[in-house]
Amino acid sequence: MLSILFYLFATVAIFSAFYVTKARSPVNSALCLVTTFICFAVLYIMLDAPFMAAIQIMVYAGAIMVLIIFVIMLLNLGTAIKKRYTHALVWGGGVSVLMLFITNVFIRRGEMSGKVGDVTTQTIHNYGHTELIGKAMFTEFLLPFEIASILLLVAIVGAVILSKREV
Amino acid sequence: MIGVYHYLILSAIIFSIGTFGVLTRKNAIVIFMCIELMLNSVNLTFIALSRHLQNMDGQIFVFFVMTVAAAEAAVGLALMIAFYRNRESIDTDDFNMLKW
Amino acid sequence: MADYLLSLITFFPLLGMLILLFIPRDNPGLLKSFTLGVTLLTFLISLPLAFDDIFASSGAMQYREFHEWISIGSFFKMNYNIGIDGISLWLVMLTTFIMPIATLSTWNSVDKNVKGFMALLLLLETAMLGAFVSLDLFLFYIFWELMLIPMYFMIGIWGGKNRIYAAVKFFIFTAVGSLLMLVAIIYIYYYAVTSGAPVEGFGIQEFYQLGIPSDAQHWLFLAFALSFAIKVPMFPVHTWLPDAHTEAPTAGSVILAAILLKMGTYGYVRFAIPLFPEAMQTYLPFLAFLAVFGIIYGSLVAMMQEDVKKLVAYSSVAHLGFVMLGVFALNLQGMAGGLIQMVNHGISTGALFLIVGFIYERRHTRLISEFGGLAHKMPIFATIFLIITFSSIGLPGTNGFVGEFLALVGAFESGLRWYAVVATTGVILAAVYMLWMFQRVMFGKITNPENEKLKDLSIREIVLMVPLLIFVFWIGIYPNTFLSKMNPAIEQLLIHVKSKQVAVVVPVQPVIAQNLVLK
Amino acid sequence: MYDYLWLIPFFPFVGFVINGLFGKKIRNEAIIGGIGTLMIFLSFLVSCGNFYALLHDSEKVHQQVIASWMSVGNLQIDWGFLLDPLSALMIMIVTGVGTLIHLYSIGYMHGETGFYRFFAYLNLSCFSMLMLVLGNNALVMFVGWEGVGLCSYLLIGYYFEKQSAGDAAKKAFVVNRIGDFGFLCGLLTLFWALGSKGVWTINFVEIAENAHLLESGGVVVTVITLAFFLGACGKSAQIPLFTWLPDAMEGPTPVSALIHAATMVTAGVYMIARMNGLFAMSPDTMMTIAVVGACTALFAATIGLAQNDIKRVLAYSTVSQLGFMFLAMGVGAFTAGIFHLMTHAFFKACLFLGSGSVIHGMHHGYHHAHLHDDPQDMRNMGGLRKKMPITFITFLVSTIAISGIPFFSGFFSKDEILWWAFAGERGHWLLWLAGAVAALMTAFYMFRLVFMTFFGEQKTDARAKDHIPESGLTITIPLMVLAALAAAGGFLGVPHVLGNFFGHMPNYLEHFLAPVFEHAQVLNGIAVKPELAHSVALEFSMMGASIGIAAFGILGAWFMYIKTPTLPGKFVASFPGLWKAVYNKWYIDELYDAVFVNNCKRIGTFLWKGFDVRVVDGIVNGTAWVVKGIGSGLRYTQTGFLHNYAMGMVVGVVVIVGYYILGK
Repeated sequence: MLSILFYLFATVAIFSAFYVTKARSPVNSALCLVTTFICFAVLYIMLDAPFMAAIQIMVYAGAIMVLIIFVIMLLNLGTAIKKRYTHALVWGGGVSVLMLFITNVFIRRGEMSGKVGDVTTQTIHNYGHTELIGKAMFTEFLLPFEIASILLLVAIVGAVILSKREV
Repeated sequence: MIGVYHYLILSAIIFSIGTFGVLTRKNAIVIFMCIELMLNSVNLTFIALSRHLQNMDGQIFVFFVMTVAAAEAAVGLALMIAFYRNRESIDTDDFNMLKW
Repeated sequence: MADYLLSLITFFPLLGMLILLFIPRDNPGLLKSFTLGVTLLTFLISLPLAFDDIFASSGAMQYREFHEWISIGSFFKMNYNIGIDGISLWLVMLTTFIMPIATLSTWNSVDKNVKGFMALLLLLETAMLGAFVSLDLFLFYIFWELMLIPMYFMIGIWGGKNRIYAAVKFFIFTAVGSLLMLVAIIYIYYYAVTSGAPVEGFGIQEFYQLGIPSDAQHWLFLAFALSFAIKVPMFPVHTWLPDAHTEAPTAGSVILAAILLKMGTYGYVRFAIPLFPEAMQTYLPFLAFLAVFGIIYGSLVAMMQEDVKKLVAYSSVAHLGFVMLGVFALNLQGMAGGLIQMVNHGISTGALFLIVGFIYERRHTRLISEFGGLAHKMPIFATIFLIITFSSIGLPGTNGFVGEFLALVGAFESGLRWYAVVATTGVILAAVYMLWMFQRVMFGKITNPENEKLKDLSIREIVLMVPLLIFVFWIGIYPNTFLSKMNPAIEQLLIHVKSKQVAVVVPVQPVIAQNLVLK
Repeated sequence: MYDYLWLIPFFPFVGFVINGLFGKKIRNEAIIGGIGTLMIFLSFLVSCGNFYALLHDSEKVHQQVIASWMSVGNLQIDWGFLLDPLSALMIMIVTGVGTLIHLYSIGYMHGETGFYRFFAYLNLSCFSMLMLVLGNNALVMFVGWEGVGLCSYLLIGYYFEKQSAGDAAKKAFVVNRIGDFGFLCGLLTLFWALGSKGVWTINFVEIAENAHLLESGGVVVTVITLAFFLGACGKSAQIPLFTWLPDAMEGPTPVSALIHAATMVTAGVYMIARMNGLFAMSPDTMMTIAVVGACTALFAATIGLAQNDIKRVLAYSTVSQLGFMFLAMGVGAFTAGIFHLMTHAFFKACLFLGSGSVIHGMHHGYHHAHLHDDPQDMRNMGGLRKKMPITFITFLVSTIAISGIPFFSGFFSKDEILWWAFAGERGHWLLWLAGAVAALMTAFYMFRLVFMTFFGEQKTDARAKDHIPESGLTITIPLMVLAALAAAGGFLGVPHVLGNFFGHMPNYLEHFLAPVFEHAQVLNGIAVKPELAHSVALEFSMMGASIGIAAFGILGAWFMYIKTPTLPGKFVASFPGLWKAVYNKWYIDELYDAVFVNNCKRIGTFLWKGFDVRVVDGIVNGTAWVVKGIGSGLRYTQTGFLHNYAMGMVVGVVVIVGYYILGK
């Protein structure tokens, strides 16, 4: 059952991801990207990470995508002219396939071992995923968390400054 | 049974597709979306390995990646608007001021 | 107090620079007075060194300070390791002595971005002092490179018409040499660590005892020698000097001539020769040839110059030839002569650049043909100029003679007899070019109406020159004040060098005859 | 008394400092001149005291060390003074003649703008000369040696607004420096040569004591002495370095008298005398010195025949007389050389001062008539004996002395030199012949000078003619004193043969100087040839020949310039080429210019423009060009398109990561 679900969503994710790169209209690309994000969210749930799935939907599919689509509409972008063959296509394709090949070799050869923690499926069910994340975030990773907030602040200021007509 | 390998392979495929997009497309927004794809594929790796190793750290990292992605989206899109304002285009063929 | 005296002297100007940054830039008078105050205070703080009798009795490093600074495991270690002996003593004193004079010389000549200039001046002083007192090769290298930057900006921003070319040329020449030196430094350290010698960071005194294999020594010596030769500058890598001097502002020229060039010669004495005594032995004739050739070459070229400052710059090439000849003699007289000639050159040539600066401030030209008959309008100037000219020529009783004579005695006593004879002809040529220039500038009738309006030296300018004049005669008449504190350190250095060199047994009688028969 | 030796140079130095620093403020000529003269006079008094003390002392060598100068290892040099008969005689000459010339200068330099400067320099030159003479080691001597060179530079360039004065000053210093090069080389070789025998010294006394360590007649000694002789050539204006001295006449006349006749130029002679022990050891060097001296005496005398400038005649005469002194040194007649040095100081100083007096008068006349003629040209003079009787008489006395008329000072000294040149162990009849011909010419041109200046009818411009006064007392007193010395000074060194004639009058000078020279002379067998030593007849006949030569010269001058004044013109017309060559000093200056000066300049320009700019900077700039070229080629790879950069980055990552993954 889970296998079927995985293969299903994986296939959808791959195809929609591919279509992101192929669609001539940026709006189509954006919609396919949303599809991919949603598939990923499902995969996160299958990996016992419901909280991550939730923020995947909220942040990516919600906030970021909305922003992108706003920009697309704001700039009123048309569709790209289709080109059958370009150097970029051949090179890009070649490099990507090579990359995939290398990554595959690495994954197959590598050993998935490391320091195994204590967060078993049982623990997640007992405590709840959100609580575990919160605990880790506000104890062990408090400083990075605060720094991330500063990063966001800087991004806000940067975005405002950049999009102002005159500084 | 679906193991961590499956997720990793999926992630590698999506990452390669993202790379392909970045390298082939000329529209800056599409390139930007492809970069989001790549980031997401990495997130998937993190979460898959986090489960595999029964450790929360990977997921926390995903959280930060998302933060960075959000910040990047805000600044990147602002940059694009600023650029569009100057050039009436966001085609990367017009991004050639680095020349010489 | 005494424990940290050397650090205090070295970093006092830097402290001054930091405070200077808080002085508003629209108050050039205050900026200049403050800098003058800092440099004068540095000089005062450094005075106890000059009066310390320990140097007369011991050749070892005094006022040692040692702190661990940077260490990356056991792989890399460098220390804050400073000290001073009779060799560096007078160079440190020369630096602290020249800096107030150089500062005072900027009073009317620098009016653009005064704050920046003063800050660079103070930074430069720290860098120079640091280089003279460093006992850690890496620390030395840091100060050595640090000197480059203020000087580069001084020439590049406050210089004359062709300043950018001169500044870049200066920078590239020196940087090329110092990069080679850096490679050599790293090699020595690597060798020291791998050979298991008891080294403490880059401490040169431990490096002295290393016994680097002689084939490696050759390459390392060449790297060091080239780097220092560029700084000296020795023929044929001297061509940056005339340009740099001509374009630099007066204070820059004075510091460049008086102190920066000494880095090269000091580098030979402190590093190149004692670190690689065997290689030194091999290359000695060649280097001595270059030194002597530089004397003749610099003199002949100086003779034909049309620009006073260029003339003085080329005369520097000749004078430093004497320094190098003395140093390469590798005996007590030669080394002492070389060292005292370094100080002399700092005083005489520094004074000459000040003099050129005086007339440049008044006339905004340095071409000899523009002048003539100045002695009428500027009698005090004429007198001072005359004294400095003769000091530069090396008239007995002035400082120039003592240095040249000792260097020649040294060269004569060592195997460099014929070199010394050829070098002595430089004495004639020096008289030719200096007196010819003096005659064309000062003597004759005033032909250029512009010169009619010239004013004699102001009180400030006289005050500037008097300390230099005092030392011109002091070193000329009673050099023992300086020599006595140099000798022990030189002796110790020579004992080290000689012990490492392959002993050459000199049968006295036949060699005399051989050398004296004209070939 | 010897403890006060340092006062001798000290006083003139004080005078220099006072006049140099405060002279401009003092302004009063009497005070400035007074201080200058007083200082040198005090120095003269101290010299007298020391001289007297030495005369009655059995110990003839006294040293006084003031302080250590340089002390580095085995090189130990002191500021020290040495008093022995030789230096005692010299300080008497320097301070004595110096005092007179200072006195003279007060009158002569009256009204000059740089009056204080002149006296400061004059004092400084006395100081330097005294350092030279009194120094107990070669380096202190060298201080004085260069010091007098400096003063000569300053005093020749006294009228610095004149181009020719500046040129002459520079020439004097540079030519002297060529000599100094020799001195320095000699000094260094000596120091090292003695040092290699275990005696590290340049002290004169120690050099004399240890000279025997060196191989007599060997290469080392010859090299050392030849180098020192080169130094002496420069300072004492011998061939080939004599060209500066005639030009030095650009300086004020008292300067010519003091340093270019009486003191400085004799330094070379003094130096050889001082190191006689060393020089005597090298017969080759001695021969060279004798030949150079004889040639110079002859050569300069020929030029002196044709000059019209009163001071130039005297200048060439000085060169010629210095040649005599060197001839004396070369044949080992050290005493005779020093004797001639002394008498020359008297009569040549008197001659120069006399010529100065004449120039002063002429200048006064021209000034009065607002003319700008050359006051030094003898062709404008004549008949001045009535206008300036004292000057005339003193001048005549000195001329007689220099010409070698019996019982005047020059006769004794010159005759002794010629006798040694002929009869000495190291003499040769050719040397004697050269000396004799030079003496003939000396008598001729000196009397030509006297006749042209003081006799005949006055050829001065009519407007100035009657306004040429006799000079004042400050000028005439030194003249009279010097003339008296020139007349009588010779009796200090009367030869033995004549001494018997004068009732057993001893040769005072020889006795006095014996401790200095005797040792070296005996050791190296320098004496009059034994077969001639007691030949009284020969000595008398030589003396007769001298007198005959002098008389012949004087008569010749009288014949040509008084009896038939048209004769010189005819002579010139019949030998135009020869006359022109002589008049232009045999074109030596032009030769030197062409060979040395211009080539030096050419090499200098070549090295600068050709080597420095082309080669060295060419290499550097060439490197920069190459780098720039490569850079400008490579910049075309930077297309500026975003995906080119992105592609490059990704390819780089793939390649590096791939290498690590697939490579394992």
